[in-house]
Amino acid sequence: MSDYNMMEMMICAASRELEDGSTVGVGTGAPCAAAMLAQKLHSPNLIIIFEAGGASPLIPEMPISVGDSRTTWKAISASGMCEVMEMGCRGQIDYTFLGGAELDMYGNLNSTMIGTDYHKPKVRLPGSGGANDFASFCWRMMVMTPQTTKRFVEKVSYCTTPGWLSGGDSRAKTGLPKGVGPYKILTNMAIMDFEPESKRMRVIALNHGYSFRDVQENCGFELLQAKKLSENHPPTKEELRILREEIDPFRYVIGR
Amino acid sequence: MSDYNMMEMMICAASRELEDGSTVGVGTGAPCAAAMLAQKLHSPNLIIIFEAGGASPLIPEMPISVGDSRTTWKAISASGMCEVMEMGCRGQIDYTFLGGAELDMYGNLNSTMIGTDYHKPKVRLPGSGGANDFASFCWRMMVMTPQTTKRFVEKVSYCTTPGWLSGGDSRAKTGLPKGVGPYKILTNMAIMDFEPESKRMRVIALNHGYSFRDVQENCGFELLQAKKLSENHPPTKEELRILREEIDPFRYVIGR
Amino acid sequence: MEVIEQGVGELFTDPDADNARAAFRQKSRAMKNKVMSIKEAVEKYVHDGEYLAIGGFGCNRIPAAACHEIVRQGKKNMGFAGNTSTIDFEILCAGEVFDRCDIAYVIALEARGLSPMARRYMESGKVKICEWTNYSLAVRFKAASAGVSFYPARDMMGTDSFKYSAAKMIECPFTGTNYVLLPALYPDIAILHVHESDVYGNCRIRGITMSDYDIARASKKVIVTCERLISTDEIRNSPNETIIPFWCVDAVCEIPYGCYPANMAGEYYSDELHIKEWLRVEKEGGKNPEVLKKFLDEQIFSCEDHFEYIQKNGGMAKMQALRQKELLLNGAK
Amino acid sequence: MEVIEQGVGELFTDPDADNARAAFRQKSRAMKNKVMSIKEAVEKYVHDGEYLAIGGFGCNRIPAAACHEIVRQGKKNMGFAGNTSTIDFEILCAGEVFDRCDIAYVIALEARGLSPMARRYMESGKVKICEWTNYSLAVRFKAASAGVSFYPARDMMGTDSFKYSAAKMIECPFTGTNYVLLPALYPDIAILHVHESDVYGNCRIRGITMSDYDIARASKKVIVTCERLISTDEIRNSPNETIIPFWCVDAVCEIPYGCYPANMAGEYYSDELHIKEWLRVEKEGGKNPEVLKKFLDEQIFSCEDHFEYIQKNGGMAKMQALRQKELLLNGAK
Repeated sequence: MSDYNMMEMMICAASRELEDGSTVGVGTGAPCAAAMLAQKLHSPNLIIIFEAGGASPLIPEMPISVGDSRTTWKAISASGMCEVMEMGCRGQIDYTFLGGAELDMYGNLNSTMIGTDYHKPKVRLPGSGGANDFASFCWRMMVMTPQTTKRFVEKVSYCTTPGWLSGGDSRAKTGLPKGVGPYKILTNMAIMDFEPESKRMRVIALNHGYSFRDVQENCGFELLQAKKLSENHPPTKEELRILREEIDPFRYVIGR
Repeated sequence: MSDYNMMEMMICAASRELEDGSTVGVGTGAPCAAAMLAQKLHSPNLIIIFEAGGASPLIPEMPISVGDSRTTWKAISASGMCEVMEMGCRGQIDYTFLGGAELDMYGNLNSTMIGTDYHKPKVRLPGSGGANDFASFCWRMMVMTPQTTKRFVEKVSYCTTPGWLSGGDSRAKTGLPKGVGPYKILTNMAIMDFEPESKRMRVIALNHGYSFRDVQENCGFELLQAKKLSENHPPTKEELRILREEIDPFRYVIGR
Repeated sequence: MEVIEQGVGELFTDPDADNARAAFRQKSRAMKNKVMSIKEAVEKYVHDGEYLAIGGFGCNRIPAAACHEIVRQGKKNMGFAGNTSTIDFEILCAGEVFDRCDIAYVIALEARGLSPMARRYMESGKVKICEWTNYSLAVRFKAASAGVSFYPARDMMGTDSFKYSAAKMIECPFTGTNYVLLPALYPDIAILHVHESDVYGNCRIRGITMSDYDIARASKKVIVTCERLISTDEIRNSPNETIIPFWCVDAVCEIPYGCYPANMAGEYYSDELHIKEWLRVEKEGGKNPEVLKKFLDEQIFSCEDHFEYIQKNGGMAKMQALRQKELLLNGAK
Repeated sequence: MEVIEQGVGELFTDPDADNARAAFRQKSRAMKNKVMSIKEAVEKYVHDGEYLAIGGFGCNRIPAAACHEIVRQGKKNMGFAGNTSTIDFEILCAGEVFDRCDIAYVIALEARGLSPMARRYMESGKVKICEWTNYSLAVRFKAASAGVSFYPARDMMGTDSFKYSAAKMIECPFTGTNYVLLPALYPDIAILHVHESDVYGNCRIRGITMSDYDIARASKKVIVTCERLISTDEIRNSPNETIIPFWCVDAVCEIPYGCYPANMAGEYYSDELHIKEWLRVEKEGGKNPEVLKKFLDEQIFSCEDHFEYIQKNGGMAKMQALRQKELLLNGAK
């Protein structure tokens, strides 16, 4: 029995990916918490970017909206959608965290609709928002999501946001910015990257207490496995203290 | 012998074209003086726009440069080249005044080079600046220029700025915004417009003391003549007083 | 110009720049007092069937009071730009104001979850839709603001977001790279909420500007609602701060707290409890429509104006608390 | 993509967005102190053969001190963007710094007349040229700032300005209207003069912004010279005023009066007598090169820095007078 929950594990794992002096485009919730944690721990000069216009704020508390005034609090710049996305399109945003109702083995994301007929959706979802844009522009796209067969599916109902599309060089052929694509998938059970040739999802590290089999059983498609699986260490005392006391004292995110 | 000079005549004639509540894109010198005169006389709400970013300033004295701080003095907005030109491209600038070393019977202007070989110019001139842009975007383009055969030529050495191009519907065919083109040419001797079908320059009014023949003798191409030529009245006492005392006391422009 | 691939989505507005120019040529540039009530402004400038754009970012700096008034006046069959439209979208869905929608992000209230009412309306089959993304929809306004019929971008390619859009893919003649061309979006009417405006419509905004700069220029008619009117002297003393000049604006309405219950940067934070209450009632409304109807009658239809709406939800004391929360004052939580 | 017509002009820079992205990916985003002398900045970031862009508008808010330093260090064979380049152009011509030039407006000093020195250089055959217009060159920066390889526009068509440019004409696939496509311009190095910057390069500008917003984002390296350094607290207290964020900037040089003899909005007016003297000597230099050489030695080459240049032309008393003139104080003329 562990003294941290799945959300805390994912946030801590995500924060470790963000090196100092890099730029990250985030939304609200877990991605923002991960970026704030990185700033307080090892990347004081991490530049946090919000698509509605907030750039490099001194976030006083967790914003609820991507356009929240917390995203421009003592910010370096307050502007708009085009300025932020074009910073990304120029190649100046290194990372982004995205999510979705479904993702497939190539990291394609669906946040538009569930069902077999686009015109008669079983469930209509919000749509792309800035997800398609960030995934197209930011060098390394990451996803934080619970490991379930409902989310990790053979085929997404709708490809809202580009992963490696149909794998191989299919993305490179489209005209999307070169050298950009899904980088890592962080779940409660494991960390996955994408095999360089096929661009298929590959487990590279297991979270404490989980086996490759656990991950595969909670995934709707066949996962690749790195030659050597490392263990992704649990949240440290320091990570948990900062996360619980300074970043999310009301457990808006880690309480989910 | 008259108590006003040619520049004063042109400026006064130009100012009479600018009705209240309209927008005009101007450069420095005579056009700016004409717009300022219109504001002080009959068009208090004339909106004066400068391409470098000054929009609707309360001009305290004649600016020397189109980017001069006088163009943003107590202005409604201070911005940049794209914002101003795009206001024009959207169709929100009614008038502009342009000039050039040469113009032809269709109102095409040359401010780039004099000579027969572009690569070996007899004289290299500044180039378009914003002239080509304003002439493409602003609904009614006007020119203030001395009436000489050196300026009014059969063929311009280089077409920097579009008039009616080769006349007729040649301009409409290019893709330039529809319904835009040269409106009036104001000289020391006459006022000319363009005959609707052929788009050729046509004398419609004569300044005091000049005949159609005077104008034709000082023009390098054959001019058309309106059925009825009106007389363009001389500067009024009030026009001259404001121009000399309030707008250009140091005779920067009217002294030329 | 050879189109390599194009979306199957329907284009709800005319991207032709010359047609837009003809409309802008008629738009008055006169510097006249444009102050009126939002009731008057909506009656005068918002018409059934027209295409509507809203400023801000859904939960931030939205013209909430104007959205309520549009619903009260029963405007119908409008087109709508869903460029991250959340609380504003929820309100407009309460009135079933639009029947066609360009979607970038709708239905959900971000971290707060989905609006059951908005979702039911979007799943009802009453609304024709076309898919975009936050940036591509922003670029469509940017192209219109520049007075052209399209702008190129590098997103959407390879996805269903492109397939169900009205975008076209071409090859750049300079580099041979594929680009998406996005059709300019010239709304018939836009409503923006800003911090400050003078009586002529010269506006200032603090915090995120989102796409308001472009929407104000792209739209044939523009209604501005502002937290407070300021003098034109103030505008002229700092012309670099003018994000919208008066010649883009048709009506100016002073509506303090006009963005409530959403968040207005530097002024007041969002009323999360009230927003949660809406979502709760909407959910219940799924089984029991009467409950929702009664709630909307109380919150929107029966209100004379935005002050009455605010009065019903805590009045000045609530506004004071939200201001303290926004500015992190007095240990506000 | 079918090109209907294209200019014969040479493209001096690579419009490819992916190549630009590769350079921007390497550009440091670290928030570090970038303050150095202009001498150091030019040595470090301005290299022979590269393509240079300058901010401001020729006679207004130009980095004059930086232009002098470039000439002093004898930089050569550069490409240059002549987007209304006047006094800055005149200075660079004194050093024959560039051998290729994109022209929108050069040689003349607007109402002040032509620069004989600049004209002689442009007529010498030493400079390859390509024609543009003020807006189309601004759009080329805007396209690069947006991270794409082209933007469409509605100017230039039907003229020699198009014929001698490197633009291409295509048909809009949405409307069938002809448009000019302008290739993105990504300079290797840009130098901008601003009112205020912090030590990291967060900048503020007052008065005309011209194309500085786009040039700062489009350029692979950026040197900022500022009238005065301000604290980062000041920047963070008013983030809407930040026109250039630090991640676009490589070097920050505090140079009071760094725009002299040109006009700095709200700070000091242009020194018209000094500007006229330059033009007079340049004219005389046509017959008598020694006179011009001696003048340039005194005004540029022999100066240790911008303060010495100012000292030679009236020093602090002159700056005081120009400030009074700029602000229309004390009956200044």
